[in-house]
Amino acid sequence: MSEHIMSSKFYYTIWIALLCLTVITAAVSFVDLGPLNTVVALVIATIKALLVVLFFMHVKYTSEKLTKIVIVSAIFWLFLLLALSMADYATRLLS
Amino acid sequence: MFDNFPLWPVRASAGAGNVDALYIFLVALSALMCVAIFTMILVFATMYRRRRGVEAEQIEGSSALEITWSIIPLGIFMVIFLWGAVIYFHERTPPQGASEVYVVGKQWMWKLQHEEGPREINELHVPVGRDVKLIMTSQDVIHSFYIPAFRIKQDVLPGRYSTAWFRATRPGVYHLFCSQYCGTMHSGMIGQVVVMEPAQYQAWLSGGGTTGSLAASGESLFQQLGCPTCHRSDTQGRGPILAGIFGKPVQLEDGRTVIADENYIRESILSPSAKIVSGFKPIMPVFQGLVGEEQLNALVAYIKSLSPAPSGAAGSTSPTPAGTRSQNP
Amino acid sequence: MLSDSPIAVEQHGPELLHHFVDAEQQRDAASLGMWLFLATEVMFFGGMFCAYLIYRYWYYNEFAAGSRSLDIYLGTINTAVLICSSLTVALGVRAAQMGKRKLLVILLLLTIVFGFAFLGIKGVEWYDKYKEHHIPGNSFNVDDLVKDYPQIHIDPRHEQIYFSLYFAMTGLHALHMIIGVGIFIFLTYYAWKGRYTPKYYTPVEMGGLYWHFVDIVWIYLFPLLYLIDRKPLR
Amino acid sequence: MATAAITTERENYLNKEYGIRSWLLTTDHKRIALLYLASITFFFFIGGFFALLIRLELLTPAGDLVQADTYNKLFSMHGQVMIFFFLIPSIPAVLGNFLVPLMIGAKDLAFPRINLLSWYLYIIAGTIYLHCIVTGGVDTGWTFYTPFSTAFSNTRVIEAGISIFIAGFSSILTGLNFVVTIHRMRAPGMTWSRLPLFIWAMYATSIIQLLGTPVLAITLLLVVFERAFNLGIFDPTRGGDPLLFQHLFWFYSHPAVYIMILPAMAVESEVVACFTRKRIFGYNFVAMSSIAIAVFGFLVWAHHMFVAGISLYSALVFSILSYLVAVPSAIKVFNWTATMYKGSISFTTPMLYAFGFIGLFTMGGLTGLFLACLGIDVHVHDTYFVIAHFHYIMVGGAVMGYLGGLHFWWPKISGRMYPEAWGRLAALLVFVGFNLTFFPQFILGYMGMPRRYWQYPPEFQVLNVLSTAGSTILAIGYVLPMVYFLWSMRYGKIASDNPWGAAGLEWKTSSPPPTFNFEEEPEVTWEAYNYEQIPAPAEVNVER
Repeated sequence: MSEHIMSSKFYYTIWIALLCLTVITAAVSFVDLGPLNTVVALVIATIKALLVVLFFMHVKYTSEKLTKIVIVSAIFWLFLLLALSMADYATRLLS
Repeated sequence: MFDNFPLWPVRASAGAGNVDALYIFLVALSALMCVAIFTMILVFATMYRRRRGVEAEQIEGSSALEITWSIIPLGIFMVIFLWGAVIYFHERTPPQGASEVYVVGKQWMWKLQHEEGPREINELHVPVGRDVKLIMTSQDVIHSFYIPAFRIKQDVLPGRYSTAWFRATRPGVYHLFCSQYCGTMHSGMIGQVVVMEPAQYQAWLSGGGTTGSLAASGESLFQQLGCPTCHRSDTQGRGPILAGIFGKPVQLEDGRTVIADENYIRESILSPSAKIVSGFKPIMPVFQGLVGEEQLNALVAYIKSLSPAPSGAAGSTSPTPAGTRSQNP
Repeated sequence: MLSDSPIAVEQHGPELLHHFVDAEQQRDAASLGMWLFLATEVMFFGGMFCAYLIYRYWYYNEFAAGSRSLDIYLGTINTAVLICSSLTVALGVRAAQMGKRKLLVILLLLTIVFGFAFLGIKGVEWYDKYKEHHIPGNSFNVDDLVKDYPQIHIDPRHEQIYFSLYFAMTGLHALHMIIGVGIFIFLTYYAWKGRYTPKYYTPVEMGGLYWHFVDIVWIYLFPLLYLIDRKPLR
Repeated sequence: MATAAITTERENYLNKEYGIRSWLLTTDHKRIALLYLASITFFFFIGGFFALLIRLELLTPAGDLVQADTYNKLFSMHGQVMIFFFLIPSIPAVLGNFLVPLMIGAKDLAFPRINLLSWYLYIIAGTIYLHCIVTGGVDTGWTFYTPFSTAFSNTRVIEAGISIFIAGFSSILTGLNFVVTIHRMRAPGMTWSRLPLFIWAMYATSIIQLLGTPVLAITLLLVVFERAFNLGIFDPTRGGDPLLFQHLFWFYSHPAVYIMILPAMAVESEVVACFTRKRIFGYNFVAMSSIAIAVFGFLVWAHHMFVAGISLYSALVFSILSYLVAVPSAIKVFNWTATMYKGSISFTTPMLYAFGFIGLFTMGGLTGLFLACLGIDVHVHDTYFVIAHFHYIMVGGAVMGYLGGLHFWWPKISGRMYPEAWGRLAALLVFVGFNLTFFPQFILGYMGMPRRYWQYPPEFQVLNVLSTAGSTILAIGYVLPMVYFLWSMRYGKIASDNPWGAAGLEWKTSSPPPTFNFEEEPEVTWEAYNYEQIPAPAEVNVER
C-alpha cells in the first residue's frame, strides 16, 4: 500500500520475465535432471510468485511491516501443516 | 492394589500394571495441584474479601515467579512424557516370537483367525502367559480394537494392517469393545476375550473342528490362485522367491529398500505394481477385489510361514518346509 | 450495499465510512483485511497441497503418468494468459493511481477477457479429460495411459487419486477465477462511472491483490500438476 | 417504573431506531452482537435438548428410549450444533463483537458491513443445518471421520458439511474483522501494552480463526466432493489414506478448542481484575500466554490420533509438543490465583463464575495431561474420559466464561441489572450440576466405557445414572439466566454507567452506549487496570 507509482515499462519488464520463466520451466521439464526436476520447477515457481508478490502486489515498496508479517506467517503456517503431516508419513515405514 | 475396587477396571495383562501405575501417579499429581490451587483461592477469598476502607494492594507481577511456575511444570511434564513414551513404545513393539491372531473388523462384528486354524466371531480365546500379536484390518470403515482389561487399543483401518499385542496374565472373561464410532450398531460391535489356562486352551483348540492352520489354508489358496506358477522355489520363476523374505529388506526396482512386513506383503498382493522388486517385471495381476480380507490374511500367514523366523509358534505350525512344496501344479 | 449513517456522508467524502478517523486509516484497514483474507486463502489451498504432497510421495508413478496425460501446451498457454492478466491488473491499478479513467476501464476489461480465456481453455482441457474417461468415478478408465506408458507401473485406483486432486485443485482455482471475474465486472462498472480517483481507488487495488493471488496459486499448480515428470521414458 | 425510565433515557444504540428493519440491516457492532446473542442462544438450547435426550437414553444400559440410528444422530448433531453454532461464535461473536470496539475506543469494527455479512452467513449456515436436522439429520459424529462419512453413512452429510463450511466463513470474517480493528482502530494512547487482556485473548483467537478455519473448510469440501462427485481423495478402496482426513481435520479442530477457551480466559482476566480491584498479576505473561497458546495450539493436533495408526515417531513428537501448550495455560491459572492475593474480593455472580471457571478449567487442563501422555491415552482414548475432559474445558471452561461475561457486561449491554440473588443461585446450580454430570464420566472412562455407545454393559450403569441426574440440574442452571435476563430487560434495576467500578474504556461510556460508542473520541492516558484510580462502587456487596 503506497502512493509509489511505478513506470509502466517496469511492469512490462516483470511481465516479460514471468513469461520467460514460464517457458523455461515448461522446457526444462523435458530434460532429465533426476530428482532435480522437481527442485527446478519449484524454484522457478517460487521466483515467479515472488516477482508477482513483490512488484505486482507492491510489497517491495510498502512501508507497512504488517503486510510482510502476514505473508510470512501464512507461509509459515502452511509449512507447519505440510511438515508436521509429513512427519507422520515419512516415518511410518520405520516402525 | 485396587484389584477388587468396584470403580477400577480389571487388570489382566502384563502391560496393564504399568499403565495403572502411571495413571495413579498422574491422579495423585493432579489431586495435589487441584488441592493447592483451590486452597489458595479459598484462603485468598476469605482473607481478602472486600472490606470497607481496605483497598486492594496493587502488585505488578514478578518475572522470577512467572519463570518458576513455567519451568517447574515443564520439568514435571517432561517426566510424564518420558514415562508415557516408554509405555507406549513397549505397547507398540510386539515381542519376537509372539503368536499371531488376524483380526478383521466389519460393520458390526469382529472376525478373528488363529494361526492354529480356529476362527471366531466376537470372541477371542487366548492362553495365559503367551504373547499374542494382533494383525488387524477392516473391511469397511475405521474400527478400534479395545480391551480395557489389557489397557490396549488400536484403530483398525481399511486398506492396511495395524498391530497391537498383549500377554494375558489372569484367566477370566473380559470385554472386547469397538471404540471408534463405526455406524448404526457401533455399540453392538462388542465381544469377549476369554483368557484360559494353557491346558484348557489346548483342549479348546482341539475341541473345535478346525481345518488345519491358517498358514495351511493360505497355502491351499496359494495353489488355487496359481501363484506357484511364477513364485517358484528356484530362481527360474518369473516372480521373486518368497521363502525367507519375511522381515528382510527388499531391494526395489526404483532403488528404494523396504522391509517385507505384513503391510508390504498385503500391498504386493493387492497392488503388485506399487513396489516392484528389483530385477522383476510388473506382470503380476492385481488381486484387489479377488481375495477377501480373511483370505488375504491366510496368504500373508502362509508367506510368513515360509520364513524360518524366530517366531516359534509360526514356525512350529508351518505345515511344510518351503523347499519341499510341490511346484507348478 | 447497506445504508450507512447519513450524517457520515455529510461530514466526509462519500467513500469515507463514518467509523474511520480519516481516509488513510480506512485504506490501511482495507489493505490489512485483504492480506489477512489472502492468508486464509493460502491455508484453504494448503489443505489440498498437503493431500497432494502425501499422495505424490506415495504414488509417484501414477502422478507422473497423470501429469503426462495433461496437455502441456494448453497448460503453458493458460499460465501465460494468467500472467498477462496480472500485468493488465497491475497496469490498471497504476491507471487508477494516476486517475486515467478510460485506461483503467480498458485494462479492467482486458483482465476480464483474459479471465474468460483462461476459463475457456480450462474448460477445453476438462472436456478432453471427460472424453478420455479420466474423471474419477464409475466410468473412470486409464487403459489408455497404461498402453501409452508401458514403462510406468500404473495402478488405476491410485491414478484416480491423482485425477481427484487435479479436479479438486483446478476446480477450486477456477471457482476463484469466476469470483475474480465477477469482482472485476463490478469494478469496471464503477470505474466507468468514475467512482475511482487517485485519492480513492482502494477497491481496484484490493481486487488486484485478489487477482494476483489467484495467479500465484496457478503459478504453483502448473508445475505441480503438469510438470511432474516429462522427461523421455527409457 | 420502566416507562418512567424511558422518558429520561439518553439516546443509545437500543432506542435510536426501532423496527425489524433497523435490526436486520444494522451495521452497529452492538446490535449485531445482540443478533448473535439471540441466534446462538437458540442453537444452544437445541444442542442442549439433544444432550438431555442422550443422557436420558444412557439412564439404562439397554438401548430403549430411542433407536440406535437416532441416538447416533443425537450425539453427532449435539456436537456439531454446540461446537460450530454455539461455542465457536459464543464469546467472540457476542461479547467480542460488543466489546472489542468499546474497549479500544473505536466507533465500530473496521468492516461493519462484513460484520453483518458474517451474521447472515451464520444464519444461512444455521438454516441449512436446521433443515438437515428436520429432514433426517446426520450421524457421522461431529468429526466426520472418513471413510464412514464419505462412503457408508446414508444420512445428510453433504448438507451438514456445506452448512459447517459456511459457518466457518462466518467465523473467519469475524476473526478478520477483529484483527484489523485491533491493529487499525485503537484510540489515541491505546498502546499494545495498555490493551485489556480481553483484547489480547481475542486477538489470539482471531489468529486461529484466520489460519485454522480454512483448512477445515477445504477438508469438509473435499468430503462433500467425494460424496457428491465421486472424487477419491480419502477413499481407501482407491488407495486413499483414512488418516489424511484426520490430520487435516484436527489441524483445525484442535486449535478450535482454543477458539473456544481463549475467549473464556479473556473474560476471566477482566472479571478477576474487577472483583479483586487489582491489576492482573503478570500482565505481560498473561497477554503473551494467549499468543503462545494460539501458536503452540497448531503444533499438537495429532495427539488426537495416538491410536489411529500414525507412526511411532510422530506420536512421540506430537506428545512432547502437547506438553508445551500446557505451560501457557498453567501460567494463566497461576496468575489469576496470584491476582487475588491482597485483593479486595467481592462475590458477585460474575466472580462466582470466575471461581468456577478456574476450578473446572484446572481440572480439565490437568486431565489433558493424561491424554497427552502416550501410555495413558492408549487406554482412555475414545472413552468417556475424553468426553469428561473436553466437557470440563468446553462447558466448565468456555460456557462458564461465557455466562460470567454475560452477567458482567449485562448492565452495559442492556442498561439494566440482572437480579443478583438469582444470578448466584444459577451459578451455583451450574457448578454443582456440571460436576455431577461430568465427574463420573472420568471414572467411567478409565473403567473402559467407550464413547458414542447407545447401549452399554450393565456395570457402568450407576455412574451413568449420576451423570444423567447431574444433567437435569445443569439444565435448570442454564434456563434460569435466560429467564431472568429477559425479565431484567424490562423490570431490572437501571444500571449506572459503571456499576462494578471497573476499569476499561467500555465502562467510561453510558450504559447502554450510544450508537457510535463514545460522545467524543477517547484519549487513553492511563495503563490498563488502573484500579487504584477508580473508586470502589458502593452498591457491590461490601462487608460492613
